Amino acid sequence: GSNNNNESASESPSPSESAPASSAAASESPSASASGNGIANPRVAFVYIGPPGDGGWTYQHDQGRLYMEKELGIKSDTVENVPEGADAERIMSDLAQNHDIIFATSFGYMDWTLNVAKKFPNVKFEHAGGYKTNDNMATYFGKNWEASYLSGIAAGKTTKNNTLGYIAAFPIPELVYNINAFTLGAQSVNPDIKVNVVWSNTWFDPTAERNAAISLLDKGADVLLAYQDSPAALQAAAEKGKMAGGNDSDMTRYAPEAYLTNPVWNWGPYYVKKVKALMDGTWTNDQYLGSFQDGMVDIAPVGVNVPADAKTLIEETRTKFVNGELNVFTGPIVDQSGTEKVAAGQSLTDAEILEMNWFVKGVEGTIPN
Amino acid sequence: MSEQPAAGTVSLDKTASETRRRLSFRFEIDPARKESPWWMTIVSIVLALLACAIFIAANGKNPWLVYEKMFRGAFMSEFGITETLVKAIPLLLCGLGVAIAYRISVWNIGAEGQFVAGAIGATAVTVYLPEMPMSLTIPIMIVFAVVAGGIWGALTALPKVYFQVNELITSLMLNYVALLLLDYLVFDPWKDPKGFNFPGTPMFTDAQMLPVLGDTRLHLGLVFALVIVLIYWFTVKYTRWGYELRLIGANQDAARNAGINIKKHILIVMVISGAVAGIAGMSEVTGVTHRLMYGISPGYGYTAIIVAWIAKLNPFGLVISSVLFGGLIVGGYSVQTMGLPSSISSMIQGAILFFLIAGNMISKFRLRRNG
Amino acid sequence: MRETFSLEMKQIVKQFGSVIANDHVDFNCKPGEVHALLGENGAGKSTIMCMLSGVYRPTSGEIYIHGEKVKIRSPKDATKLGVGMVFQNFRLVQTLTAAENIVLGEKSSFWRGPRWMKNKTEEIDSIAKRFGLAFPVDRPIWQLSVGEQQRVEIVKTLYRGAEFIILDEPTSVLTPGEADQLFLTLEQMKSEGKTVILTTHKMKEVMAAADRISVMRKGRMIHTIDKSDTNEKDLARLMVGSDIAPVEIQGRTRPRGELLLNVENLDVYAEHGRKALNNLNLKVYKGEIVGVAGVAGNGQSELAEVLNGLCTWKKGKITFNGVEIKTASVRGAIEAGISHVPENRMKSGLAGSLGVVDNLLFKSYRSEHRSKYGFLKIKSNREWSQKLVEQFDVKTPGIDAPVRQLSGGNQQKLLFAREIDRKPELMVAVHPTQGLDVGATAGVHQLLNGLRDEGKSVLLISEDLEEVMQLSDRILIIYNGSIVGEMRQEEANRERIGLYMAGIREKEEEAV
Amino acid sequence: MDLITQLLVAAISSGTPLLFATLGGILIERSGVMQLGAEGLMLMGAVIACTTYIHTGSLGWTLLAVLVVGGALGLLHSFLTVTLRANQVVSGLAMTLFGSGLSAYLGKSITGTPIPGSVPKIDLNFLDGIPIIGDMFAHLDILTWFSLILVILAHLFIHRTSWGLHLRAIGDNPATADVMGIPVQIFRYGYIIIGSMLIGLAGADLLLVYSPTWIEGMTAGRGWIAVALIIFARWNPLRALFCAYFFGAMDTIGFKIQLIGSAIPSYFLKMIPYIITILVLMYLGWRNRNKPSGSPEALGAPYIREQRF
Ligand SMILES: Nc1ncnc2c1ncn2[C@@H]1O[C@H](COP(=O)(O)OP(=O)(O)OP(=O)(O)O)[C@@H](O)[C@H]1O
Ligand SMILES: Nc1ncnc2c1ncn2[C@@H]1O[C@H](COP(=O)(O)OP(=O)(O)OP(=O)(O)O)[C@@H](O)[C@H]1O
Ligand SMILES: [Mg+2]
Ligand SMILES: [Mg+2]
Repeated sequence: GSNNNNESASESPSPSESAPASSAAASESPSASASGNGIANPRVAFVYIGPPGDGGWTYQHDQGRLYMEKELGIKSDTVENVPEGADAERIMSDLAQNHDIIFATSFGYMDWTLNVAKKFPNVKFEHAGGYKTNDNMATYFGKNWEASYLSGIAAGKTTKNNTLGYIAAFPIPELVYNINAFTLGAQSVNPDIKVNVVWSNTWFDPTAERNAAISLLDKGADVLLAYQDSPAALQAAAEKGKMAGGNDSDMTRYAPEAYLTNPVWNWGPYYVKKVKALMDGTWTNDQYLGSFQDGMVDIAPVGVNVPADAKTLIEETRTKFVNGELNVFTGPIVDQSGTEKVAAGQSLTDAEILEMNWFVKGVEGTIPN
Repeated sequence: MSEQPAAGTVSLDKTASETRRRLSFRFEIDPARKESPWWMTIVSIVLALLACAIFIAANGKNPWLVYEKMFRGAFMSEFGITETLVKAIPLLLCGLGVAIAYRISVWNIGAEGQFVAGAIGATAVTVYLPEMPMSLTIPIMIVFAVVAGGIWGALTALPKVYFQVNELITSLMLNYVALLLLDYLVFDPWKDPKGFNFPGTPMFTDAQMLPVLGDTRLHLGLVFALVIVLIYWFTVKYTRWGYELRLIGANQDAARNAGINIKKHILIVMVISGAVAGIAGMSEVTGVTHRLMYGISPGYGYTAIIVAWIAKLNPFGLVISSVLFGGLIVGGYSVQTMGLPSSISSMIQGAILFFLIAGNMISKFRLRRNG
Repeated sequence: MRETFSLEMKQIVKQFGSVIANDHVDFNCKPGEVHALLGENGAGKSTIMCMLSGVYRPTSGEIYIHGEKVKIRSPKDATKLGVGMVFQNFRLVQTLTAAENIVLGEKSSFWRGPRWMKNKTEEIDSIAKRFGLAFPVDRPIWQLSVGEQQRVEIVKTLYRGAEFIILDEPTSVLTPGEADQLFLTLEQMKSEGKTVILTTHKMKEVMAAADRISVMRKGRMIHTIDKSDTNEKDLARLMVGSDIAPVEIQGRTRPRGELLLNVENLDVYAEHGRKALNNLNLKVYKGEIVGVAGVAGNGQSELAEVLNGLCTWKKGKITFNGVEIKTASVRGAIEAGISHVPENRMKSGLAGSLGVVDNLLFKSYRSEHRSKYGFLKIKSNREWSQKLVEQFDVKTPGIDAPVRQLSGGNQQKLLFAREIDRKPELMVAVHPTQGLDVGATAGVHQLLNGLRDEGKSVLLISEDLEEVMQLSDRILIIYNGSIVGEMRQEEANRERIGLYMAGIREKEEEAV
Repeated sequence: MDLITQLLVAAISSGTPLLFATLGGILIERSGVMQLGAEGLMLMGAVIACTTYIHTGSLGWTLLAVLVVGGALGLLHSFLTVTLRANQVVSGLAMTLFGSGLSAYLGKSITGTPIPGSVPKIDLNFLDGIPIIGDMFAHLDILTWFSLILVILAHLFIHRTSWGLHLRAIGDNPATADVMGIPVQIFRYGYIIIGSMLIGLAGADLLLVYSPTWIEGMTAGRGWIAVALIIFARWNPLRALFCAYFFGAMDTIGFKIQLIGSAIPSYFLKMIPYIITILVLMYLGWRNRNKPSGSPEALGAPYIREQRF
């Protein structure tokens, strides 16, 4: 089912005011690459890491794509199950020969996309989640840590024993800042909260995810969040009468009673914007970072068994995010060892967040290396 | 004690068998025919494509157009051909690796792990000996890959030779061990410090990459593969050692009587088998991915078994079958833009295999009237 | 006329590919008789019996049992019709116990708890006792001796209530004494109304046990006759064909030379830890043929293997040509000049799928004539092969033809060509004439004799007592892994050898 | 629950799909035919279970459909390997390839759709108080109970019945079985089909009990593990139970150790079962060097009645 029911996203996304997440980025000049005249009927392609029916990451991208097709009245092509390896480079090269813009929807495509972009200067490339750009290659992502923070509030209000569990795919910054945001959110309503983290080292092995979930429940966690696409953790929690959230999309349908909430993506407006820009001849290679403000980042409907006061608190906090009044990583924040990482009154920049590699106090777990 | 049938019960439905007699036929293996004719392969492939056409048509697509697009995508442009060849290189190398083991009836299904081991070996050079010119780096990488792959092969052979452990299971288990070792390395010690924790080593430097042809991705690995094809062919045909392998493959007992140390040969062959698959891993990291990363092999080692079997272990046949499978993979992706799921490609591969197996065997049978 | 036959096979043809193994064979049995089917190796005896037991299907022909035409499509049909067969190479599941093997085909009683098994074991035991065939009922087959295995096979047919019991070459694994015991068992079977068919190529047995005799030659049925109407000589003529006179073997042309091979106190353990050779002593001098007689499974295979470096020994000393051999090495044996004609040529002597050239190269490919710097000398090897093929008169479609396509006799010739061309000091020949016709047998005998005349030595290991007695200068008898008797050709006779083979003589001598 | 109990519970739940597949594989390989296609068969079982359950809403029909499809694929494997005498390794690989492709194709429309119910549980409330037993057995689902019963049935079948004797004979020495009137080819067909049904059921169990949504490639290599377990368990159903549960427990032990805060990287923990398997087989090979190995002697060799041997 569609879960774009939180239609808070304004129809016309706000102009890109998010800070470019430039870090070690290859090209510094986000100059509007002058394609000059637009393309009336752009040929659009999407490269997916999984099948569109995965119910998570790729599903949300595909929803965005369909939204874009509907809005602009054009057709687009997809290639699914493209591994984040050399195959990606071939497939994008193949697509580049007869497409005008290619959306590469996984972080691991970064280097391959860059290679292909260099070979096909007339084709535009959009890479999700990365940090390398080129004249014809833009990146886009969203501040989903804000949604994680809200999920943390829900979890913090729901837990009965102050023990939360987090199933994380891989020890990459995306997971680290989301875990931290989730923890900070939970601690904001309940300072004693501990968050146990396990790494599943997989994006798509439901059995492993289930085992990870059960291990956390056995350890005593009563509310879980699984930053993975499959509903396995939610289903496991439901069986044990505990609560859980997932990632990427609304997972209510798998276990309505046990569902917490979780961050969701809403890519449609961005896709419309960029394809339209290509049609108008105004496409730029910026490093776009969406948020609650433009609706790219959102949170799924809060589950029925989450306390009512949590719902109102989440709604209030959400409004603060929409208005840009709140930064999740505002000091004082100390890491696991108690060292102060963010001084009181200070906030991390987006760039700093995007390469975070330490856990805040309250997280029980280690980041390998 | 005896449930012996009474004399009256002996007639086995006489009348029934009388009437059936005129109609009854049976299949028999024809001892004179040991190899299936070459055209059987083509017939089988065509039949497999026809069978898959049903699924494609069920998807609302014109199978003919799909196959045409597949073929075009894989073979009808410079890009397609070079990409097909890029895919064929690891398949061919791994296929050569397993073929040499199958020649002496050692069922090595561990090419996947040996491939990974080779890739790890080659990458170790970039980690521990980073600053060297290409003329040194590449040969050292080959040596490391050969050693790593060879060790993986030996780990399969040693339990077999000294403890009678079935090589199928050892090589399979070692695949998992190699993949986990790879995960450990790319997630932990060898991770690119600037890579945002992405599971992969840093990009190789230019000196650590294999040269490519023009602006395609076709790399020097092709030459490695073809050289090994020639060596393999020449060795089996013209050398004393090749003769020994032929003997072991044809009849182990007889080979033992001819003074050939079978255990030693199994060990050597498995080391070579692993080493060749290791070179495949090396050529993939240095020629294509240019870094060691999570999920480096999309199952080349397993597909290679099929490639080797289709080629009947013949080195030149292997060239053809690896290009065929490379084309199937490349073409399989290119038909996705017609709205077909990616699974079509592996279905077609599986179906081709089923039909090849059946065709290969059926042509050895002949119809006989029952006497 | 038909009514008097309980079993009739009419105009049976069986073709294997291009080989016609049975060519319009007629065969019949009377109720309650012991019927011997006599023929040389490869005459087609096993083939026709396999068609009776449903293992093969006839290409054409008809079978009648008790006057009714029957179709035997499978062993199951045969069992229903009361046909039971003891195969030349036993059909037993090694991992199951004797009792389990015997009840294997039984349909009754799905559940087989310990109680059921116990009842059956007792039943089997009583049958075995009744026919004088004792064996350990609840041990797995792989722990039984060959003789015991055969008893299991016979009890199996009896247990299954067979009316027609086929024994395919039953005596090749038995001592003369055990064979006599078997013939008593046959009498017992006969008295219980069973029909026994016995295939063999040994005249003596036929005369001892059979009531009627059928003779086959080269796939055809030559004659069926009552025992009382014939004698050994006639049978022999029928079996080999009257046109072929028995070959005369010339005696030695020069005296034997010095000691070539000396084996002292040798102990060898075979697979599963069985002691196969037990304190074995053996001497072979230059220029003599030494025959080793014995019942199969008494260590002959291991003896041949040890001498050819195929298996190691625990204890003892082997000296060859004055040099002590320290370790088992096939290559060492080859280089020292020991040739080997293994017992089963297609299993361990030749590689069926390879061509003639490759098969000829087996032992010499390492020599500098055949290869250099690790490369084969393809061209000169082919010329050499061509020469050998002509010299030994091997009939082959070409020197690249897979040797699988050669006839048995020509395969053996090829093997001899390979082994003799190396000018060996010692040839270890195991059953060298098995499966060969009279002409080919004579050829092999001549080759062996020729070797001796050149001053080389032959160790002839054979179960064919006639062959051993005919060819050998000296005969050794192997029993239970040791040489228990020795005699010169002149002093050899069947009865003495038989006693040694049964291990009886040894005890007698000890007692003296 | 202490750690050991937790592990035992996890062993049962993640070992059960492996157990089904291993039992199926044991039946097939005991009859002398190799089955390397378990991964494909499990995937097919899972996707058929999901589709049927979603479309019919009936667990009975679902299981029936899984058995039918598993059996049909078994029929294909037996036709190729028994009748056509094709190479069993290659036929198995083809099954894996085809099964994963076809399952992905069939599952496209239902990916991510939750199944409409769950497998009923048998609540043995009187066990609740008992420490370890209660945790392990008080609330198991019917498929898990079925797998446990199946272990016992398979064990008794193989070692205590006439058919089991036939099965052992077929796998060890088909020529002998044949002359004893056992229809070797028909039985091989039968066991391959039944075994494939069980492997299909393994996939269904994985989906219905363990991870109730279809996702492409959801077995993630468990079919291959089952192939290894057949040998690890040395073709014995009782040992299969322990081996499957051992692997099941190893599936979770990595997470447990992470949560204890151990420094051992989880990758090395995950290697343990594979390495132990090889070591155990080496030990057994050494211990049984003077005995028949226990593997079906005719494994991998097609049987042809009229062939000389
Ligand atoms: N299964 C088979 N396939 C092909 N050829 C066969 C087969 N069985 C027997 N033959 C051939 O049929 C002929 C007769 O063989 P058969 O085994 O019946 O001889 P035999 O009289 O029993 O000899 P022996 O005394 O050696 O047992 C031989 O030439 C043999 O090569
Ligand atoms: N497996 C086979 N494949 C092809 N041809 C065969 C095969 N076996 C036998 N032949 C052919 O059949 C012929 C007869 O073979 P067979 O072994 O029965 O000969 P034979 O009459 O017993 O001769 P010999 O007296 O030399 O043993 C051979 O010359 C050969 O050409
Ligand atoms: Mg015979
Ligand atoms: Mg012959």
